[in-house]
Amino acid sequence: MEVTLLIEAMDTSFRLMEDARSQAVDLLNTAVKLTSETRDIEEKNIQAIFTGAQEAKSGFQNLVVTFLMLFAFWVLLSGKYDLFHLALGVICSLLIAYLTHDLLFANVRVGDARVIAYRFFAYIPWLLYQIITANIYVASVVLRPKQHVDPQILRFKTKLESDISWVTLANSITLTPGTITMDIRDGEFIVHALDKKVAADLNAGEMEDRIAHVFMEADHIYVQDALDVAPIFGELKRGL
Amino acid sequence: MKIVNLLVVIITGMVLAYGTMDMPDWGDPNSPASRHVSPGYISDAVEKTATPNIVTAVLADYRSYDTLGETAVIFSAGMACILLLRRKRKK
Amino acid sequence: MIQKSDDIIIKTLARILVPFIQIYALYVIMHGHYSPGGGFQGGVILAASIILLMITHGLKDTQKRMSEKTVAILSSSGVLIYAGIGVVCLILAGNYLDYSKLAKLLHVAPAHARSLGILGIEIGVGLAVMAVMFSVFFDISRGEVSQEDEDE
Amino acid sequence: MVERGEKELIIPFDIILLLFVLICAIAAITVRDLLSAVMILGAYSFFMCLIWAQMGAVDVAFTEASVSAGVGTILMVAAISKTTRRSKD
Repeated sequence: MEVTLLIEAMDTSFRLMEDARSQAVDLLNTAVKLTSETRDIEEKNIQAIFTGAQEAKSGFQNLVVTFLMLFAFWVLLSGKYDLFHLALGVICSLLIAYLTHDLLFANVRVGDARVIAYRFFAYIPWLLYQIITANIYVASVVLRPKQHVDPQILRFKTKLESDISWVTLANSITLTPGTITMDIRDGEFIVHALDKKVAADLNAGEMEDRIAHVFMEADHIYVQDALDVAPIFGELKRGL
Repeated sequence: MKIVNLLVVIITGMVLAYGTMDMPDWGDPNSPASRHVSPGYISDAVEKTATPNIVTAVLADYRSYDTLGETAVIFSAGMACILLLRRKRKK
Repeated sequence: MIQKSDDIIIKTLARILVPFIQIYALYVIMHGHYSPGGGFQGGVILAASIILLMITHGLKDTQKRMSEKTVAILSSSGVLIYAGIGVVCLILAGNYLDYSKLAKLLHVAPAHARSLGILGIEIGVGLAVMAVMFSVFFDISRGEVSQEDEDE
Repeated sequence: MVERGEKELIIPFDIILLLFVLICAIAAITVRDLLSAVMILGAYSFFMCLIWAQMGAVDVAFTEASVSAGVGTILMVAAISKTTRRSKD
């Protein structure tokens, strides 16, 4: 009698557990669906910010900006301000802008071009100061009677993301005496440094931070950084 | 054989160097080449062609037949390259 | 076959520099009157900029801007502009390539007409030289049909 | 009219340039590697261009720099990439 009761109780408890399990699986399923949906929406939103900004730029506006830059360059070169030469400049700049407007701004990221230009010009004096101090240091290393040259090759993964900031960083490293960028492979810089102090300065990463600031890369949240929850739920579901 | 080649080259070079002795001095205004038409170009070109760069005026205006020939030579060189080197694409 | 470069520094810098090289080349062509330069040099610089684009960005990206057909048309139209200006002078009762006769057509003083005529033939020479230099490079570097092109 | 003696040759500078031109010319025909020969020829063109500019023929210097040192070198490099890099003799 008691045994049958026990068995019934066990059966019901098992059934309850089964129900709970199926309910949990359903819940997790909906959770997975919801998170993946929200993630899709979020991705789409961010994508829309990117592509929207790019598309708006890539069309007419891009052409106009290229035209203005080229025309300013033309006036700088020409130095003649009569109507005939200015008209020639307009025609030539329009032609070149039409041919190459997708080159100059191929990978524009989200960001205000004016802010980038302003920050870039603010970056140049700092770079010049760095070049001068590095020059003095390298000269002192070379002229010291006992040689302290200890060349080494550094590899580091950069946090910068667009090609233009990679190139700026690489050229800034090369311009600073004592360090030379040898290669960039998938965001990994290979740099030759003259000795340990120079390498330590480079590893401190101030230049990288400043370039990230110039190209407004630290100011944004990217798709890769958003926490991806759906796989965790998936794992949980498989565990049940 | 190599010595003969060297001798020939040296003798030719010496003859050429001897030939340059009779050339007028560099920038000599009284040399025959700069007395025939050059003064006319220098005095007239800016006024008559409204072109401050006399070299361009001579090249593209007074001697424009030469430049036309030059362009034709370049054009025919390009056409020869196209005819010899370009192959049709297989469809 | 000239292959395109994989180096991101070269690629990015070429992308940024090419428009400025081209506007400089046009400046050299247009200001042959006042400063050293002219159609020949400007055309060569223009061709060099397109060659730079080709060796950094590859054949397809260049052909979108300047295909073989365009190059052939440009090279012959450059010579046509040059010879055509001469013929126009001939029609206006002058000697062949006597630009001062263009004054009637353009309503300017004869001296100024000669200046404009020089500008016209500089443009012709520049076009022809640019197209020919690029097409010669194009044909030398890509004589055979490569696999990649056959797939198109 | 250009007065005699107004613009003299700068003798030491000229001699240095001519020396470099000579070195480049000899190196270009001696070297076995054709790519190096082309590069040395480009350097030769640039020294010639400096000589033209120093003599006052800026137009010729510009032509030399753009045509010979620029596109000429490019065309020869393209031709080498299609043929062979080693000279046979």
